[in-house]
Amino acid sequence: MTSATLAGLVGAALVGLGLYGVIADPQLLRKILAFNLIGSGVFLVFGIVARKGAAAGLSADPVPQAMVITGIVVAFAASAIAVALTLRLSEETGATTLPPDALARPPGEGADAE
Amino acid sequence: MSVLLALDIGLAFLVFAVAAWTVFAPGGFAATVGYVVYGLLLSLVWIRLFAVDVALTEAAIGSGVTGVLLIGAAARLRGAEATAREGLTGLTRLFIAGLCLLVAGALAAVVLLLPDEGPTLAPQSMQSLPETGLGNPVTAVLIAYRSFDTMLEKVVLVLAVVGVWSLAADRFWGGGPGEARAERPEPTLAFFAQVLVPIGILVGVHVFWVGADEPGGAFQGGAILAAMWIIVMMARLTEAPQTSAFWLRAALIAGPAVFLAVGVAGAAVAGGYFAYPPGLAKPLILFIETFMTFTIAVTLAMLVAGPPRREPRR
Amino acid sequence: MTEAASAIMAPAGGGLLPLPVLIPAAGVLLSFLLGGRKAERVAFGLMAVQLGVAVAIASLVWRSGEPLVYILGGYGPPLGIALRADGFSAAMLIAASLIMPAAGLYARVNFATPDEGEKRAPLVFWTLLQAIQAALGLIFLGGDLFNLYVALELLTFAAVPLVSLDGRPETLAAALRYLMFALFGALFYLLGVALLYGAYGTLDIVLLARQIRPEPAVWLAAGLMTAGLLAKTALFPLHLWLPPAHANAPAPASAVLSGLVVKGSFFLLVRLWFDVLPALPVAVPGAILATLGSAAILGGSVLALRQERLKLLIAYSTVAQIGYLFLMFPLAAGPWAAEAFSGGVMQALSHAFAKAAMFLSAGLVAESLGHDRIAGLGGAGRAMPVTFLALGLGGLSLMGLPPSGGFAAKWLLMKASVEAGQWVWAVVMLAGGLLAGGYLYRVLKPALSEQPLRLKRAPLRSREYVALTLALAALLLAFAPPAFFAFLQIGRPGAGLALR
Amino acid sequence: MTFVLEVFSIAAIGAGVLFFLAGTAGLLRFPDALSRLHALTKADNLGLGLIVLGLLPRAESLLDALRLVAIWALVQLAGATAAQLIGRAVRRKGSAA
Repeated sequence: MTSATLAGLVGAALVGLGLYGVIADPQLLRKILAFNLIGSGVFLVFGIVARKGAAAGLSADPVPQAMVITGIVVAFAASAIAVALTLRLSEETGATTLPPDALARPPGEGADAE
Repeated sequence: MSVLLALDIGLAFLVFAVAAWTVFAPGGFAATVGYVVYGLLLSLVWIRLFAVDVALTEAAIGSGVTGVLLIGAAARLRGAEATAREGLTGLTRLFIAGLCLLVAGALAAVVLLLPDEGPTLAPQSMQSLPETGLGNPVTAVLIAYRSFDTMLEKVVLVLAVVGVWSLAADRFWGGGPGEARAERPEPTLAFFAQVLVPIGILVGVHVFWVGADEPGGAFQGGAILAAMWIIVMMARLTEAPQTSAFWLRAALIAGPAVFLAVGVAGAAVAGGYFAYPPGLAKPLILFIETFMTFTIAVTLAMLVAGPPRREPRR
Repeated sequence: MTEAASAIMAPAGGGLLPLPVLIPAAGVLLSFLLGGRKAERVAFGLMAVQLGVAVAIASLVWRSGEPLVYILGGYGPPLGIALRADGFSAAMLIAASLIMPAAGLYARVNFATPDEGEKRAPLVFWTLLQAIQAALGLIFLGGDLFNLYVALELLTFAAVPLVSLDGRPETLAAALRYLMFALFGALFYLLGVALLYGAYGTLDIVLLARQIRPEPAVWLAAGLMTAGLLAKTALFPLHLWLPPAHANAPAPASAVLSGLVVKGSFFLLVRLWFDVLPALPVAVPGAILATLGSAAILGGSVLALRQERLKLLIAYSTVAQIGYLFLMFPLAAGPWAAEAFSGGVMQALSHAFAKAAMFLSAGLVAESLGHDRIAGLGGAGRAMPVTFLALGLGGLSLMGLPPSGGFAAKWLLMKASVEAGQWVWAVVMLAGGLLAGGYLYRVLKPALSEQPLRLKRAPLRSREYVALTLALAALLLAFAPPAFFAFLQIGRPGAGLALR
Repeated sequence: MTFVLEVFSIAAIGAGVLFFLAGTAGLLRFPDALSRLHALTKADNLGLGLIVLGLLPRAESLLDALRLVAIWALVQLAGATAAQLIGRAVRRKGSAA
């Protein structure tokens, strides 16, 4: 067992853990955290792939590394939007979870005149 | 080697334990703090994978800036959270857990099956490296070989800013996010900011500059610069700029705009979109990276600051 | 590089391929920078250019009879990124370039730019509309799986804020739910990408397709990516986010989201199974996808029948119509494969036009009546005949009645499934058509009644004609000549698709 | 590196690690926020200081050595600020839970 394989296994575990949090926890903030866990698990899988591609005097393949860097920045941007939506929803309704019935009589545009 | 392996195993367990804490901790705030710790531990894992560039990015953005964003949100949601804790039934939870175990197990099995000396683009990356004039192959992938990805990802950041701002109330549109500048800033934080920020700016610029040849680059340097601005705003020494300010908009698009312009110019002078003329590659790459660092710094700080919350001033 | 490069190297004319991404991307940046009044003008100016580029690309593909390729930055795959346009991409590109400006023209009233200063909703709308166009352009042309991941994220970041544009709590919840599904989808897709890179060291679609063998890593990657893309396409049972998001967004945004955005991830599913994984035996996964599709057709239609609001009904009909798209997968192997493929593509195209027309019409109904409750539609058809004509013609395509693009699509799919001996899909399609007839009847019957009705305000003629034009375009697809279907096959590996 | 320096280095790093252990034990075992803070800041100051001191002879260049010292100084600054802020928050809250 190399440290790279170990990291890959941690990545797999993180994906499972995060997935559980995303599905099972109703709190939006916790879902965002769990998404970040899945994300870092996915990045670790890229990490092990990079490490196993060590060649040409490099200790890791640079291409997956660059993809992870791109991915981390995108994940941050996604967290920022999710947080902004969550905070706004909580300001408007006081809720920190999604309403169970999403279709509870949403009016169309102009329909909320009454 | 065996000591290192023992350390690796310990680190792996620690990472997993803290990750489990962020999922199962009783309160949202505690979970969020756990997440920040988790991010820092994760950067250690990246160092152990010999991916120093990624480790820096993870520490600066994955843990640092994301941490500030999430802790701020957790603090604001703290009171409201207890309201709804509707539980799933035990059976549903068991089913979900089974599903997640299945995914994780399959993934783990495939990871174990990956060949020890896997396919790699490292030789090609090194072979083309001299054309770029760079010394850091990761930077070369980001700004030369796969520059199209990186440019578009900068556009994604602009969209994220538009998306976050779009959540402002109409009357605040054009105003500034966050809190106004304080007459008397918090003294401790203000002192901290005054001492740290000059050093931090130096470090940020340094990390960006060495990125051409050593670990570092626009993302990592930009994130450090963003952190400095966030600290100054948190100390309320200054306030976030008005979102209608032209200079702010220009700063937010400068990185992708310059990148795109150079890419299109490549079609005219270098024989293809996003190609660099031979010999000019390195100066052009540094030119692009300079703007990108600046834009990343401003973008990350504005994303943390959130949607406009103050009425615009003329 | 040599052997690989020769097959990838660009034939002439590929130089146009970056433009459908770069033009709207530049538009996003410009609109955001200039703000105020200029955002809208930038958007319209560039959408015209985009349409021209799309037509040029299509005609080049048509003339050369093979896919166009462009290599970015001079770094060929596997190290660099290639763009490719085949018949399918060119057709989708043109459809997107037509529907976008139509939605834009319609939206000029909703998101009129103020005479002075800048308002929130218009700036966000015009900026993000172009972002969707850039994302779709990249999805249709991307030749590299990670590059396509970036495209998926672009699409998410552009589409989600459009849903919550008016800031009501329901729309915030809908946008969040949409975001959650989209993030899940993107992460699972990305995980599959990591595994494929780990197994083969390249993400270029053509290079991958040559090397891929049925092995555990590939199966897992295929499963993860498919699951992720299904979540973004809203195929049953991952459809829960779609109805609230599409029904609550402003009408022009709904038109784009329902007509085009879900087709983006569908397009990637087709790329994945037909172009990346042709080496995998397709029978079992194809049957699974088609079963889910059938469930979507029946379930979505039944739910549409039970809705009380017009926009929700149309949104649920999207859930159902997405189901049809997946009937092409189990029919991908065999002499009927070309027919099935054409049918699937036809369904994607005709639904894009028809659904855009219907959402725009529904938007007009909601604005003119002040509500969109189906029970309160009595007499609306007489008060605004053009709107309901557009709605009805769009519905014709959903039902699959001739003459309409929907008819052509369903006919081709049905023919292929009968030839393949897979009767069950044909039965599902017939049932789906009947159900669609049912829910349209529910809308049109009260609307065409003689009841007197006073409109709060009459709809603008020009906006009605935008919707009608889109509906007519869906109709016109029925008359596509055989050459069009030959065009769609450009870039397919042989007309019969060498699949087992 | 001479033998003396080697011994010094190991001893200093070892002592630093001990301080971190003690600080962590304090963080986990002490009853209230202020005393936990006390334990933690001591560990930060002394533990990290000793480790940096022990690493100095191993630095490959003057620049590396300066970087090490700079890291220590920055952690000092951050730790002190954070401790101040937490202390104030605890006092404002009134309870030391």
